[in-house]
Amino acid sequence: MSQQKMLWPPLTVDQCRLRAREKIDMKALILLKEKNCRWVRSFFPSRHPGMITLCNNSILEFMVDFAILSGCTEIRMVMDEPGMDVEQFFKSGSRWGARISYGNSMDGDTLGHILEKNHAFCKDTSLLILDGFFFINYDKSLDYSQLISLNEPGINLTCSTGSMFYVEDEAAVSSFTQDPVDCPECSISPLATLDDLLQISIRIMESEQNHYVLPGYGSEEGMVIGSNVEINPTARIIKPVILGNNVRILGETVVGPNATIGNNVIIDSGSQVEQSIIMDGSYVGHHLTIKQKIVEGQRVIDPRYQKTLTVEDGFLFSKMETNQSFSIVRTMINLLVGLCLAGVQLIPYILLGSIRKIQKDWSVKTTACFMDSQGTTRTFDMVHNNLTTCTGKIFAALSLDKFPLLGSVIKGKLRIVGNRLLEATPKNRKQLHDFPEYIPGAFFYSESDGFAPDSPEEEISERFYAVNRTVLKDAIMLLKALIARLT
Amino acid sequence: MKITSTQDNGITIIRLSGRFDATVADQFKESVQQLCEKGLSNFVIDMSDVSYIDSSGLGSIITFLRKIRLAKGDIKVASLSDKVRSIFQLTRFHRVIEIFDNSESATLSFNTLHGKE
Amino acid sequence: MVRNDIMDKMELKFSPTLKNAQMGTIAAAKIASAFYNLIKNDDPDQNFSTDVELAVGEACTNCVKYSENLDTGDKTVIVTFETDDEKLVIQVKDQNPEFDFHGVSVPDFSEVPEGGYGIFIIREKMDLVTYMHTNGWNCVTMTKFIASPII
Amino acid sequence: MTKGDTVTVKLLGRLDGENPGNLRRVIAQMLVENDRMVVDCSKLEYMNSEGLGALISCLRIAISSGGDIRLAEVMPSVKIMLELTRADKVFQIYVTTEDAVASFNS
Repeated sequence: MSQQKMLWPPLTVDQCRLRAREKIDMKALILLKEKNCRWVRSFFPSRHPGMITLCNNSILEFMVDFAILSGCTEIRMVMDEPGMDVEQFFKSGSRWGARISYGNSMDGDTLGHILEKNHAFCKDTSLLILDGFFFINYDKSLDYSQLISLNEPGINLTCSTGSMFYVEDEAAVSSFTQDPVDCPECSISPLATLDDLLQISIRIMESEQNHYVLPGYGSEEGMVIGSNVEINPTARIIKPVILGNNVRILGETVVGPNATIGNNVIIDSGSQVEQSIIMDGSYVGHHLTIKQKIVEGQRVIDPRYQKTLTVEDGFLFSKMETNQSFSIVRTMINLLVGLCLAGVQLIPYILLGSIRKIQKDWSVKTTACFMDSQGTTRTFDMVHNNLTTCTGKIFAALSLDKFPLLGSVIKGKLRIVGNRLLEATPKNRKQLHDFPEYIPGAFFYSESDGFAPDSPEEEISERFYAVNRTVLKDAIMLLKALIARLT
Repeated sequence: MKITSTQDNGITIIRLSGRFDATVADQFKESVQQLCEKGLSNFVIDMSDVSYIDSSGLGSIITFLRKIRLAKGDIKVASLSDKVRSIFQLTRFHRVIEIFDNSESATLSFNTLHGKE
Repeated sequence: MVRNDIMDKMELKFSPTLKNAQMGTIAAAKIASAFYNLIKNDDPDQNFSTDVELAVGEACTNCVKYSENLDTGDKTVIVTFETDDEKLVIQVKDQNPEFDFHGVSVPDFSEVPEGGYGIFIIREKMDLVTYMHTNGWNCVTMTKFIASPII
Repeated sequence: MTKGDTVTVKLLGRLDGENPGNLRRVIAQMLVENDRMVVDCSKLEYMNSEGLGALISCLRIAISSGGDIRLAEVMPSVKIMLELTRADKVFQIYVTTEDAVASFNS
């Protein structure tokens, strides 16, 4: 991209100061015309094209970042199709340190028309106009405020899906000449096909990760990781990869090279993801190979065929509703409560346990249980307690039968409070099929209410608390459970 | 709701203020009816002081628009608050009525003729 | 069945006139923002109260509109607010004849209809909307979550 | 219809939870007569994991009796499915039914 020569003469310090004073402020006008990005909707109907992510950063966010980098203090996004999700995401722009406002234009409005409609915003200021659906190649380490405001006559980049240019004031637009004025520091690439998306994201991962503001920690070269990411030790991560928040990568998986994993994603055991984008909230099932694909929920898109496959059985893919189940607060609380309980129970458990071993009226059996409605399983030590003997009763009253489970709670493998652990049987699998909120816990909701297992009341309370679970509620449920057992 | 109208070389600017809901929809219909009877056809509705609009309000604007379009005239709306604009967007009104930052530019736009792409 | 005794409840009763509907709507907006500020006193989110105001506004206006057609005795509209630490549940009840709420579809925008946006707006602005007709009462229940809905 | 000693099966519509059972039965039946089979997928719009499972179990039968099942004219949507589940490594896939049939005779 950068073989052009410098297009403006180097200025003296005084000139720079002068210019800097002249330029009071610059605003950015982002025009999202449906005709430029309609093609995206056929693949991602659920959101505005501008919200499609590259390396877990929405395309619009890249534009906003660049505008701010170029010294824009105010940004207006003008859309000719409703963009509620866009406004929901960017709100007033406080998160980006710029004032972001919105406008609506009509399909087929000319630039002149749009400027007129947004007159109050555009008048007496210089404008950076981003008109179209494209990706801006830039490098955050460069100073674009200087570049754009000092470069005569600004910049004017054009590609097949739009153009980005700078005007001294809105009047200049009418007399604006379309001859391109490139600059070595930035260029724009068209976004006309899914392949463009995939190729750009791969390019960023391979060589330009530190050119952009990507969400997550760039702990090491070629690797960006979000918060609360759980990677099974047997999983292989091949750089470069980008992992979002709340990502769980299970055993024997291979992730990368050039894989972008969005937020709230589970890659299930034995699967392989390379040269692909897994969009937010997707579940990738067992033993799948995802190569040069884009996955969103249950939709698998192959850029080569420009074809979407909607996978209808949840075993392979499924859309996950993002709930707070992954929050760090929760994990911390789980850990602490788990440790406390374990500490309290340790001695009685050993004492009583040894007595009862002699009596042979209890057993610890490792059982596979479902971890979520998708049918992911994990094995736990379940105590089969004989409640008829008095030691058995004491055992239950002190909730010692939960002790073996606390291990996995402390490891963060299991919640302290959740739904009743369902043993991995086909019958239970069916039951979970319409129960997406199911998250099991050592103590479970229905027992805090003292409902009998498999009673209709139990199911109601299980489902009710699953839907309305909050950290606070769970704490209350835990207490209720402990007390219920004591009495 | 208060409804005031001013003339600006052939373009009528209707200023609304307050809540534009079912309680005032009829009032609005009447007052614009009077304006129509005067043979006026180009309108700018300035909503800078409209704090709230509901479907009845929107409905009465559409009725108004229908009438005006028949008379080869046009209506443009100006200075919507975020609240109001989001409803316009939700009900896809921005596809049928042109939305402007302020009534000045809306008024001007009647004179300047921009070609469509 | 579902135990929601944890929820706080308040009620608003009025006769079906447009003026009352308007005041009820304004009250709803005020209650919504008050509730929002109680739960998360950090960021004052305008949208929450705005959305509630719109939804309740549409619901109440509907009650009044339909009661206008038939004036059989004095009717009342009841708006109930229930809250817990994460959601606001609003119930709008009237004594008009049952109507096919679920049959109401998204308006055909290309036609630019003059009405029929009401229920569409309610569905758009709230997270959960249900309709029931039980012993003479039309009952529209609208739920809005403080955070994004878990369901 | 049989071509030489290779049978060609044409699958129409969707191969999912509804019908893998009888697919298994039918194909198994055919495999008794001759164990070389070409599955013409030109009209197969969708296939889910169960359907694929059925097809693979058929392949097992065929291979066990020294034959093979080869796919032809696979639509993209089905191709994607095969790639995802690594079935493209198990089945030999040909562009046209003729090629597939020929591949048996050569």
